[in-house]
Amino acid sequence: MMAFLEFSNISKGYPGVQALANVSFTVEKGAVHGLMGENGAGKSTLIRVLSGDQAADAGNILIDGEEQKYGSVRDAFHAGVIVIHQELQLVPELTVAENLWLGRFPAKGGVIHSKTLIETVRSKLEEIGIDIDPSAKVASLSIGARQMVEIAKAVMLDARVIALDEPTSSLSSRESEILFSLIDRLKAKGTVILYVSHRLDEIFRLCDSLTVLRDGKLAAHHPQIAETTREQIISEMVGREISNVWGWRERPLGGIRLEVNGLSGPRLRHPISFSVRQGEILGFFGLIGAGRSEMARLLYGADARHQGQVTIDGVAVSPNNPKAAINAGMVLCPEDRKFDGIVQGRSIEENIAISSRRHFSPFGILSPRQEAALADRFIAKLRVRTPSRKQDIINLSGGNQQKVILGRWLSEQGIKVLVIDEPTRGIDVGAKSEIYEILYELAAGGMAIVVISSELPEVMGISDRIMVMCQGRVAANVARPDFDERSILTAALPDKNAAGTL
Amino acid sequence: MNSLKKILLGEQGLVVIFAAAFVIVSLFVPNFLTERNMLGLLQSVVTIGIVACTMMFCLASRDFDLSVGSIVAFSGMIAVMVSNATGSIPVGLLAALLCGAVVGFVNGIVIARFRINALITTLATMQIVRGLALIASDGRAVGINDPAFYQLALSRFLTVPTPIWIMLILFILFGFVLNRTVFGKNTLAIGGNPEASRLAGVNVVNMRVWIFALQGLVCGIAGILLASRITSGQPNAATGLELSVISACVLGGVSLAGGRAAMSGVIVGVLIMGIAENVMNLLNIQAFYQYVVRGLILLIAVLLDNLRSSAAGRRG
Amino acid sequence: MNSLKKILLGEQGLVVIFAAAFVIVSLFVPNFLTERNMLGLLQSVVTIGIVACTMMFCLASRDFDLSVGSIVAFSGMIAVMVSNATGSIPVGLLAALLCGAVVGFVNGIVIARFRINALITTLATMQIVRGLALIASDGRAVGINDPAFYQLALSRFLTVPTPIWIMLILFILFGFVLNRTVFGKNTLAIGGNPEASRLAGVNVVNMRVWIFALQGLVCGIAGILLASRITSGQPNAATGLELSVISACVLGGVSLAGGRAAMSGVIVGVLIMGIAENVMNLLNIQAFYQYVVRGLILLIAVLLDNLRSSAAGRRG
Amino acid sequence: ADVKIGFIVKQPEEPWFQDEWKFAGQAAKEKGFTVVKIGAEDGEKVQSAIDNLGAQGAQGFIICTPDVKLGPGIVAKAEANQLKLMTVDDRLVSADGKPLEDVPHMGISATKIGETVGQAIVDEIKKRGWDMKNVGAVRVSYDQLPTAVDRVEGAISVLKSAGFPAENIYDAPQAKTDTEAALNAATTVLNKHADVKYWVAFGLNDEAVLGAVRASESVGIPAANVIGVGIGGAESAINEFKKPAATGFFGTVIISPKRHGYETALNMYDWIANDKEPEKLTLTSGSLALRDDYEKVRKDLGIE
Ligand SMILES: Nc1ncnc2c1ncn2[C@@H]1O[C@H](COP(=O)(O)OP(=O)(O)OP(=O)(O)O)[C@@H](O)[C@H]1O
Ligand SMILES: Nc1ncnc2c1ncn2[C@@H]1O[C@H](COP(=O)(O)OP(=O)(O)OP(=O)(O)O)[C@@H](O)[C@H]1O
Ligand SMILES: O[C@@H]1[C@@H](O)[C@@H](O)CO[C@H]1O
Ligand SMILES: [Mg+2]
Ligand SMILES: [Mg+2]
Repeated sequence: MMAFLEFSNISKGYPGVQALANVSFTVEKGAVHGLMGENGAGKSTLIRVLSGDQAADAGNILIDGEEQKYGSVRDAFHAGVIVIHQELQLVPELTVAENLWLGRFPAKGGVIHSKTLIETVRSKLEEIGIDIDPSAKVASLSIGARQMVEIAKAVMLDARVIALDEPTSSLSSRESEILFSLIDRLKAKGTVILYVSHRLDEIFRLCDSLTVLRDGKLAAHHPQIAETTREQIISEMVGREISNVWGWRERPLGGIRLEVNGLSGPRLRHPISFSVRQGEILGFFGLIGAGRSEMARLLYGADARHQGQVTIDGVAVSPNNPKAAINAGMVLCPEDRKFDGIVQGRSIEENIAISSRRHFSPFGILSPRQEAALADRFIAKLRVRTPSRKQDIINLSGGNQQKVILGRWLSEQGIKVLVIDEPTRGIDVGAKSEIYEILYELAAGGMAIVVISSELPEVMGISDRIMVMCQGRVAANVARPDFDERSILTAALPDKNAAGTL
Repeated sequence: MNSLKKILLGEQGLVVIFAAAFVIVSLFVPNFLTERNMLGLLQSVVTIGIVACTMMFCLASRDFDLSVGSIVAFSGMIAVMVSNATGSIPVGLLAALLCGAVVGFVNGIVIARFRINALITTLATMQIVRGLALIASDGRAVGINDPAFYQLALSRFLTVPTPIWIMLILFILFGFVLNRTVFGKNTLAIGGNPEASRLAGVNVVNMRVWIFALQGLVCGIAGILLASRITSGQPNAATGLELSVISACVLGGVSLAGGRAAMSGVIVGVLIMGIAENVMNLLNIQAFYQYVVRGLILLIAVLLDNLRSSAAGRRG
Repeated sequence: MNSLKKILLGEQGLVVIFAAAFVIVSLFVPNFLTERNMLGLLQSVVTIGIVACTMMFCLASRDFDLSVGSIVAFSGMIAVMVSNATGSIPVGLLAALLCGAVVGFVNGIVIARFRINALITTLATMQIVRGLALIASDGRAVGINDPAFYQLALSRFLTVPTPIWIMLILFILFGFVLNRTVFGKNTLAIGGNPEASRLAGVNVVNMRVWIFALQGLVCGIAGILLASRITSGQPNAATGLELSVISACVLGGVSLAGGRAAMSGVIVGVLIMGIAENVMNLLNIQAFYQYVVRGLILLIAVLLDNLRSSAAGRRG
Repeated sequence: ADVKIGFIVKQPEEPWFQDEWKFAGQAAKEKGFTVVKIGAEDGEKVQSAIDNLGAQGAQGFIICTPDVKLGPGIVAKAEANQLKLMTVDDRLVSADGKPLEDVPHMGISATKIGETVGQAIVDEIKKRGWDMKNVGAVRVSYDQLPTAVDRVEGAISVLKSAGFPAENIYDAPQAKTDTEAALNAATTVLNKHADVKYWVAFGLNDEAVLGAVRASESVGIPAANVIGVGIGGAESAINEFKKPAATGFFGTVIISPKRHGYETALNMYDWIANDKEPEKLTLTSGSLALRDDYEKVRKDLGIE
């Protein structure tokens, strides 16, 4: 077979960072090619160069032997390249159908043919098995549903090359399966697929070949994925061996720390009750839209409660006030880091210190030295890849942003309850196990931890107990000894007989 | 009961609130609901209404235009001066439209291509264009030689004056453009998420330039009609227009954060501003109190709309 | 060579460009660099400079305040009227500051708690407060009974008039607050991402209310000094101040999208506006051309700054 | 039928127009008719104000127009609404700049007021025994307003013909018509000519001249070396005279809002009710008021 897509000596630098240095590799026609690497290794940058969004400082891209000289996204599209970016690129105010057609509306004399617009999308979504109303506004969809819309966009257009940057990071396993079957179909048509993911399972399930990036350089190229192993890839990525990713160990549990009684809210109609003990890690599992994130936001006071009581060590936490929750000793790492997590335009340092600085700012006057020290500590501890703590957080890679948000809360003092929604979304394998270690450490110190995750292996790997949610209700409560993939998944699936009550 | 609630809280809530207010005003303010007063009222909002059409696009794409008042004055002056100089009204009108479009185009180029903040750019062109208008006329109004020019504003069709017809046509036209054309959807997309639009292949720079040029052209139309109504080109005309137009749009639900706009809302916003003025004068409210009342009406209108939409449970 | 480039393109680039422009102007404009003219220039920017301090916070937190001009006029009136009525200047000053703060507080409550658009809200209070000032004084200037009131503006310390000192102190104070306090950092954070800030424990609603109240208070200071300078309370004072102040801030690099601000930039912005005016008068540029020149200076200043920062490779 | 007349003015916030309205109201009370007061800052507002008056059944109106060139439009609009029309303060002109003589007018020519100002300054210079060569003049200007140009040019023409050197007249353009803007503009002029000892100042109105006087104080020029003469004679000027020590604000040319407000309203009423057409042209004059005699001058003009 011949090389269909070729990267030749691609380099790209940002101030203080060489994101890509002389990267060259080839992908064959009809192949699914994996792209792996630590957070900040340069994967998204490579994809952005491919998409025509960013020009490389040096190097060429060849498709079907032809050198590509495109200078814009439009040119790349005409060359048959479609990219699904790591950060969702949808317009919330427009409908699903309009988003799918954006940039190439079906029109005659500038007037949109609205029937074509809706109908083509409807039939296409049906065909590929995505259950979303084409005339719904994207703003009304959950993140997972939005991710599916993005994916539908790539599939709808007949592209020669499709690049997917961590497409499954906010999908449930069921939706991931839909995606995988779509990829299989595209592959059969001869489309080249570049697939970025931190999930080794997926890489082995999907990919024919693989490239590993490290510090912007090509660390390894495997033309046949079958000829490598997980362990080899991990060590190529992080430069060391990681034997056991989860690393769970038995911990002594104390008395009840967090108690939740009859909690309900606008999108969580059925009251929820549970408690978490000192030192306990409680996992929440469920399918997309099961209501876990809403539960977490209600708990923390990010959204207004309808009813219910939340107490920490017997003291009630006042509703609808995140600040009060923090003061009471509870913090939340939100699932949507772009909208709820990072403070754009501000430095890493400020993003870390935003809450904890009150402990060392007498009369509201800052202590720049302590802030700097704090930032440096967590940049090192969480291995945030950045030239400086003064870097604007928006310039960090997705995974590194997530680490900074984590640093924000780890730097807080007197925290008794940590609620963490999708803790390792977009985080590389090496950092993942470090984050788990930190969670165990915090739990061992007596903290009650609530972990929400859509990755079943993760929930099973790190939780002491799992609550399964389904359509806004608690469907099961499983202790570690009884963990069983099958029964947990079954509990998470909506009951076919019961009406959708959410 | 429930269906009433639905109507009030629906998409068209502002329109409903407005209709209710209209009925109340009609009942309680003498001389309000007469044909004469209605036509007078509509004529009084012609400038704001026309300019609001394109300002809606500008705001919807997350831009901002403070130069509209100056462009209206300048193009009105040009219409009169060129008509006088050439002796041909059509040539004058063409020159005015061209002038407006050129200023708008320059705004667009500077803002979109050189990526200069829209507020500063249009604040600058607002002053430059006003200065040019003053220089061209030596600070004095320019009279119209050919009385036929007045006919633009005075002529009527089915008893309704031409300027009102033109405003209505533009309302329909731009309402259609916003909702039914690629141009309109791209405008909303740019405002909703410029980055996503760019990545989807929308030519954001060109779109923004076009929107500003269109805004300038439409200001040219408003300027011509104004000059005809006031039978002269006045370099000081339409000062402060920008704020009235922007408020009318925002009142009508156009989001300054971009991405949200509806022609029906803008029309209602324009009418609220016009009716407030009209009714205060009909009721003989003293000048100083008019300031206060005008401010309160603005506040109440957005407050009501806000109650409505937050009751409807939209996300902040 | 390289280090020159570094300085020009660095964070303080605007300051450097400004310094260069200042030197050029000093060399080529006669009478510019005299002590008298410098003091005159600084006095002419006192109102803008003082109000810009808090407007910077307002813009940095993604808000907007159009009511500043009215508050300045209103609190100046109050200072004079209450001083006259009670016979005590301190009581008058206190009343003025209180009034300013209360109006600002009301702005803040309506905007932050009732979640009404800041542009509309402050456009409304701008009119309401102006109306109140006109009503309170029946539209007339109010003279000051006690000549000691003039001393606020006329007194000097180390040959520099008091208002200039006050402005300098506020520059330093608010520069410190912005960069070195939790209040300042929270302001910037809210501007960067309000929702994320709220979830990170910043009390966004309270912060916004405080910023508006502070803005009102500072307008009160500006109003008092203005009344003292013009030796009367004038209900028509400071119209259009809002646009000048906002432009000075934006010129100085404050982002209207929030999250970016620096006191040094704002000071430079204020000075550019003042110097432009001053130099044009010194050079005897005709009134109408001044409009054009003022607009061009605005444009060139942001254009230069933009070239600089895009060369420095900041992200759009 | 009830008589209802409109009174439209160009700058409703200005004390002058407040007074005109007040006196028109007084006439209305005496004769039992209604005055509808509308502020209209530009041509467009004038148009809708006239429509509005027509809609509420007024029979005529008096207007001080924002611009005299609006003449033909105002006349046409008045006819369309069948309203009788009179002008006050500023006289309407046609497209070619000739006064519309058919429209009854009461006012004072801007140039004349300016000349009165100029004369007052010249007289006082002579009285103080200054040598005109050593005197600087601040022309506080707002050239985008035609009336303002006419006024200052009126003053300048008198100064020049009295031998005041033209090169000693310095322009201080106001960015807006308030005192602060005048103060800032004048300060620059005074500092630019720091060597000039004596100063005179004139401008559009009292506020403009006050700004120049404040500027002279802030740069330390003694009051005795300044002669500022304003126009208007409302509170801002009176406040100046009430100050315990004399300031550089030497005098103001008072024009009577009483005649302009009261008489025009009465004339219009007579025209409507008794079909008595007013004089085509009534010119009033301005009177100079000084620190010592301003109370008397005001009383003579019917204002207190
Ligand atoms: N606009 C920018 N300005 C400065 N630095 C940038 C910019 N964009 C990316 N970088 C830097 O370039 C490097 C590569 O980033 P990239 O987003 O390609 O990483 P990635 O491999 O996709 O990581 P992740 O797995 O976390 O998504 C990172 O160090 C990042 O901080
Ligand atoms: N902004 C929103 N507007 C309207 N409905 C929403 C919004 N966000 C979420 N929902 C809906 O609320 C329900 C609960 O969503 P939630 O995000 O809590 O689920 P989840 O279990 O965390 O799943 P995931 O985060 O994976 O989507 C879902 O039906 C979802 O579609
Ligand atoms: O605007 C002026 C006003 O200031 C007063 O002086 C009377 O005449 C008007 O034209
Ligand atoms: Mg990435
Ligand atoms: Mg979730």
